[in-house]
Amino acid sequence: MDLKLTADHQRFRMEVRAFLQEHLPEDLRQAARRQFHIAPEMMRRWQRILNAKGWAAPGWPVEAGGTGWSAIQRYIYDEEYCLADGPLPLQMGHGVQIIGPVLYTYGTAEQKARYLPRILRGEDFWAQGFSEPGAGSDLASLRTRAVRDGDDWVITGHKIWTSLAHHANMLFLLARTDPDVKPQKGISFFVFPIDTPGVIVRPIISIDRGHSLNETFFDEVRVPADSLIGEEGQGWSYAKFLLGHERFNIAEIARTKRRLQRLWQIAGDMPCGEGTLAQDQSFCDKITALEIELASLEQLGLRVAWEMDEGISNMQSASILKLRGTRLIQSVTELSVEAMGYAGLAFHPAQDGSQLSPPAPESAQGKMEEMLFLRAATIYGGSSETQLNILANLIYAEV
Amino acid sequence: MDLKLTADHQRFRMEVRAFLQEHLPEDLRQAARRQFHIAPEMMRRWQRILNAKGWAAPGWPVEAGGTGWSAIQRYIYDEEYCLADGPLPLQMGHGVQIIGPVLYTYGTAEQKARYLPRILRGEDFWAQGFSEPGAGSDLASLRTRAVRDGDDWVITGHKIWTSLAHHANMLFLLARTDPDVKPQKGISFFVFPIDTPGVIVRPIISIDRGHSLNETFFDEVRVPADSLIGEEGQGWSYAKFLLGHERFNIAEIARTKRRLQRLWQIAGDMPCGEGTLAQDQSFCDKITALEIELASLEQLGLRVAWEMDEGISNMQSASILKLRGTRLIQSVTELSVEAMGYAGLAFHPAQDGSQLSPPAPESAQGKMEEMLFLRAATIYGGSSETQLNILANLIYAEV
Amino acid sequence: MDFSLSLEQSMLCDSLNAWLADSYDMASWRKLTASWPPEPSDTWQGLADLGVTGLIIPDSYGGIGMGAMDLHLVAEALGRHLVIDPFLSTAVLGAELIIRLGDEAQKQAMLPAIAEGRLRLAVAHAEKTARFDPFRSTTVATATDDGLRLRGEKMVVMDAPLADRFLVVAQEQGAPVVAIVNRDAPGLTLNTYRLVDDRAGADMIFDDVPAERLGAATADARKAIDAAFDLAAVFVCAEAVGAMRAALRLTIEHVKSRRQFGTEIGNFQALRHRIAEMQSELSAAEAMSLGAAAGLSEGKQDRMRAVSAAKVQCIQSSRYVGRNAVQLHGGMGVSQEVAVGQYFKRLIACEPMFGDIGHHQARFASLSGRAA
Amino acid sequence: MDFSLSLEQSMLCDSLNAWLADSYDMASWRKLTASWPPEPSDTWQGLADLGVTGLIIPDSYGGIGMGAMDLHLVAEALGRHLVIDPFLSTAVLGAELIIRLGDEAQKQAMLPAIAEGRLRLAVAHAEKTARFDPFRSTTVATATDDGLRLRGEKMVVMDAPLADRFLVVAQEQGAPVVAIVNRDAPGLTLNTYRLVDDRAGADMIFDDVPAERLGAATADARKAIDAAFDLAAVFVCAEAVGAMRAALRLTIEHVKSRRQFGTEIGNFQALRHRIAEMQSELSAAEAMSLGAAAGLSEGKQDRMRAVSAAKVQCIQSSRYVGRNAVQLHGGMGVSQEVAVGQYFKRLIACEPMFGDIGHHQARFASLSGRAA
Repeated sequence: MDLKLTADHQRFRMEVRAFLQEHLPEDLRQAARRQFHIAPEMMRRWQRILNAKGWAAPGWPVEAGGTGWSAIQRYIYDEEYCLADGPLPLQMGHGVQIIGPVLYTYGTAEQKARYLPRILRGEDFWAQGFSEPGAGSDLASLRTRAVRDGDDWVITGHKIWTSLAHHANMLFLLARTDPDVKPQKGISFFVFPIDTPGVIVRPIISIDRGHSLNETFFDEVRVPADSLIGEEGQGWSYAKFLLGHERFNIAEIARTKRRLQRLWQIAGDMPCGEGTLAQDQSFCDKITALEIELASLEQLGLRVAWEMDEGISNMQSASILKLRGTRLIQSVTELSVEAMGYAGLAFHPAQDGSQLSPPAPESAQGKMEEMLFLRAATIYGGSSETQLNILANLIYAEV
Repeated sequence: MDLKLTADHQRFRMEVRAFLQEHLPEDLRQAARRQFHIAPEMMRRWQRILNAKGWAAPGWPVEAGGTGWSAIQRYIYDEEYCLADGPLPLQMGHGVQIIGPVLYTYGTAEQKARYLPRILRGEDFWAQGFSEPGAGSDLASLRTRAVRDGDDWVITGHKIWTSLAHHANMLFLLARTDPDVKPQKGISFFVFPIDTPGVIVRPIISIDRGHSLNETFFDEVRVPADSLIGEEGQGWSYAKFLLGHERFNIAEIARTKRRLQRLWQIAGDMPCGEGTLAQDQSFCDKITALEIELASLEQLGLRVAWEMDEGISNMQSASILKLRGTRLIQSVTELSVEAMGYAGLAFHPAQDGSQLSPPAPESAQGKMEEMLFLRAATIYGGSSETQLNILANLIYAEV
Repeated sequence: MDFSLSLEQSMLCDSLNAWLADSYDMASWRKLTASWPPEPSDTWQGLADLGVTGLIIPDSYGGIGMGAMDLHLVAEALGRHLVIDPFLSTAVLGAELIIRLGDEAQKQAMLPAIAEGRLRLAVAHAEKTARFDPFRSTTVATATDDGLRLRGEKMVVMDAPLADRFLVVAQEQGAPVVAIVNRDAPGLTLNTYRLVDDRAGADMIFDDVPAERLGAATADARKAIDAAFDLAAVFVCAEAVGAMRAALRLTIEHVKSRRQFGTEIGNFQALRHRIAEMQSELSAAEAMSLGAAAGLSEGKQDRMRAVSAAKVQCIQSSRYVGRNAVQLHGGMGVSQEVAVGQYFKRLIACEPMFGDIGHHQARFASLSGRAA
Repeated sequence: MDFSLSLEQSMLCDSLNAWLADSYDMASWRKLTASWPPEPSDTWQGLADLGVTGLIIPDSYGGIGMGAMDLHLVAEALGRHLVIDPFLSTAVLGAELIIRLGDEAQKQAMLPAIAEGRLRLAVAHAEKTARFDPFRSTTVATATDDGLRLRGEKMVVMDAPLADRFLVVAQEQGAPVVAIVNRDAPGLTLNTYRLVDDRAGADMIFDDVPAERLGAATADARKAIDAAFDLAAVFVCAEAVGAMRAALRLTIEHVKSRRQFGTEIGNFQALRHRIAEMQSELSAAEAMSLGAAAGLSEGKQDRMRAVSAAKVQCIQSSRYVGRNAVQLHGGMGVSQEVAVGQYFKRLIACEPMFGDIGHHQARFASLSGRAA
């Protein structure tokens, strides 16, 4: 057992830090600090910068055009990236983190060649269609269906929470191709352009008054045969393949580390009594408690990264990371709002423009919106209740 | 709506306070402060003092020999009683609080005459036999049976958590008298002397190393016909009749108020840095949070007392009081142990006598034992999980 | 001691609830909050016609002269319907300041107008440099021959975009003063914005703005402000209780109607227990909030202690109820389309108002006797 | 970075666990804790024969010279079995103080004896007047021609009734010093008692007791004590992790075997979720505790920060796991007869040791860089 990062890791950290210092544009850093939703144009520009460096897809193997980094390297990269105020990669759609791995693992040579480079270069913006209204965590009950018709598939149904579909030009989804087998079987994985006739995207405005979510309707959408990824009927297992890694990402350990730095900054900017809130013992105690929770989550995250590199699959840890990570996200964002006092009440998403000088300090810009949107963190990617169900099953199976 | 105590109530409070100041013996106050389990002889002496004042049974109607006080008066009495370090009435057995109300409500004239005066005078010490091993909150599944044989009942079975049975001379229990009806029916209520042949009491030592709990075995215990209270088969409904009021008592609002005063005292007696723990902002914050929880519980308790006087039955409030009250008991006793630091580790129940001068200050004596024993507060009288089940049923039935 | 409603209270509740059900259902609420900048709506006149804008105003000034307990009932009802009218600013905080501090002419001028729905007020008290203490104001009032002149800045003045006049907490030679400022006063700038819960607010800049002193120069403005803020804090608690009650109700309806894995999700024990805990939190908040309303007529020490306990308890309960109401709605809980998120945001907005959890916990602690 | 066990570690764990399963099952534990005053048992020799009493002692002094990560594994195993031998006092805190501070003769005299199981130590550091700071000692050491003389009082000296010698933290002209005191030293009084978790403890009175200085008068006792206490704190964390793991396992077995309302109580979703949360708490505690063990070899700042985070996390997790383990056992959870209560009490005993939650939260905060 040796829980320390190696000298190679430290060198890698320095390399990442230096690159970001030089190449992460200040306007993007500022946007990432101030608002949750970032304009796709900015994201594309950033993706091109990353691609030029060869870092467009940190999680992909080299042969797919990725960095080939180990999970621990990715952990280090993510930490540096977040501490430098890099924008949330998902703001560039689900290309790099979700559909890429499915394509390079299950796609044909032709599919890989067609889609992967465009993702790396930031040319395609992907939206995902997994969830359906009323299905919640019960993914296997999905009702969108794809019917074979000659060389085509005809897709009809209704998806919800299709993040950033209004910015996307490509879409992937799960649809039922065989209604006669048990629910988890008979689901297949499709990709196609979002402007295919019959696709309608309807915005869902979230309680932060932002627009990142959508409902998507499919009315006899006709797509060619090679829209199917992998084997027919195996879509469910491909989706499950993504979930472990997604839970790791959703825990947002490094980003929350940055959020806690920001929280100290906000507290230091908020007057309180004779000094600032950062000098108020009771408030500091609340931050400290969260910092300690983060410290243990970092240790847990490093262990999971190491396990990934060792090829050890630990489903319990993935659920625990998701559970604890998203709770911590919420605690930190809530405390950030608490820190703002009255100033937090002034609600001014960027697109509103209804006021001149915000009452909250620069350090606190966007924090209310972030807190509101991230109420969803314990809901998406398998709700906390779902994680507890999964965990209990795994634990009982052991004893 | 007028939520203030009347001038009459204030006068009553003063009367109670004066009486306790004069008549509650100092050795009893000290025992109540220092230890959880109090010698029966001390309790009998105190019961005789109360009886001389006419206050032997605060909850009973005048015609049964009680005070006839309203629930709000009892609330006030309890508050003064606890603030004066009066010993927990249950240390005198379950005569006044549990069996008395059953007897004066459902007993025959002869049964009332035989038992009630002896309870008031502290001559009988009653133990209760409701719970059975393995039944937990599922009271209706009890298996102890009573079979009619001529003029007698013959009782066979096994009870658990028979508090203070080792001090008791009388016992009441629930037994199944008709196995052929549905579980809640066919249960009857019996009372008899604990020295009846066939009764065996086995101690259960609790984790505080104290002895207040027992298992009780009944091996063909023959009791006369008039051991049956009320109607045959109605025992379950009599037991339920007790539960609402019991939940109010178990919440121990007034006693926890006193516990919080003690906690300040302990904190003031524990050195910390240059001063005492009572000057440590972080620790004070923890106490304050509990004081605020107590304040809202007091408001809730007053409302429930008023409802009792108005004849309004509010099952939700009873469960909420039990739930919140016992959690607060545990939070306060846990924080009291935390306050003690290393000194809390020295474990010296009164009967142990293994050391001369305890490391903990006088204010903290007995606090570790109290904390340990009161882990049971969220288990007995219907566990917290049971209260949540009950609450959810009541809430769903409303909407 | 009596927790039951008087006949007068029952009638008030019945008529208010009937009006709210009719005029302030979710569809109406969405219409009222859709436009920006906000426009005065006829709901304000509706509330005045019910008598509630004059609830705490004495009969002699055209009100109905009821007390804090009655106000608590009204606040709960308004919270249940997410009312966005400037009720708190005008009929509670504004009216109370005028009642406590105003001279006879000012009372005559403003109180009947409030009761009749002809006057809307906003109270400017928050500043960037002071967290929750109105007496740390850096807005300075200077006495002149014809009244006061104000210089300074206020932030997050709730209801300012709708107000006809402002009551501004300022300091005059180190002592607190309340100044009356007209909407069209020269030198006054408003930067308006939505508040998080879709009420309207503004930052205000006073550049030598002419103002009128509320009450006599000899009056104890500090005492009046303290008392009025405590009343307002209790109003906010009661509003939160109403919002929690509505959010819980919506959540119960949701879990009873939504099916997953072949059964109503409300049947899952983990959700059943969550619902029960939410009810428990609501009950604790309601009890403490009512206790604080009763405590308003006690001595200063007891009053402040009860109010602070209520504010802390209500914030804690609001957090538990609000967060779980959203959580139990699943993804739809974070959508603007579904009502529960609006309740969540109202509960968030209630947190800082007249002192947040840290402020009131510290105040409670400073007032607590640590008996031996 | 490597989380897997080395061959050496695997062998150590295997042999230790086999021995514990055999010699330290619950029945043996009950026998060991039944008598009072406690008597030295042959379990101590058993641990020595396994090599673990010499785990951190260098080869050159008869130990096996392993490190903090190895000690963590041992501590977890000892915690799982509620071991009551004076391991922490002797083989961890005592040995570490001697290694860091002792002169050659003292090392030769004591370290091999510890490794071989011939010497039991207790470390006297807590005082009534100092909460968790050993440097606030009021026990005074005075240098004489033939060593030191001690005056003062210590409380809750864990394992004192079993110790052959004591290491006493005292002050000499304001500077910290560690003094070696023989059990039979004149002027020494012990008041012995059970600790809450059935280990043995004592208060000690030093009335001009002759003692020997540990190490040279010029050595930096403060630094050595700081480092040794941090090692001891991590040991306590690991012990708590072991105890939590056992308590959780007992609880799972209980809920899977106990039936109510016609089904295993473990099937109730509320209990399933509780079990899952307990596992989550255990995982967080374990991860942070291991992280602190790794952090012991970092610079002082990083070391102290990791240790404090671990102690806070482990106490919090212990509370959640311990309380719920008892709760889910129902009434039997508070009975001495059932093992879970003993684990609960061990977890309670771990709380104050080498700093409680308040102490370490404050220490963590004082060490945290508040980056911009």
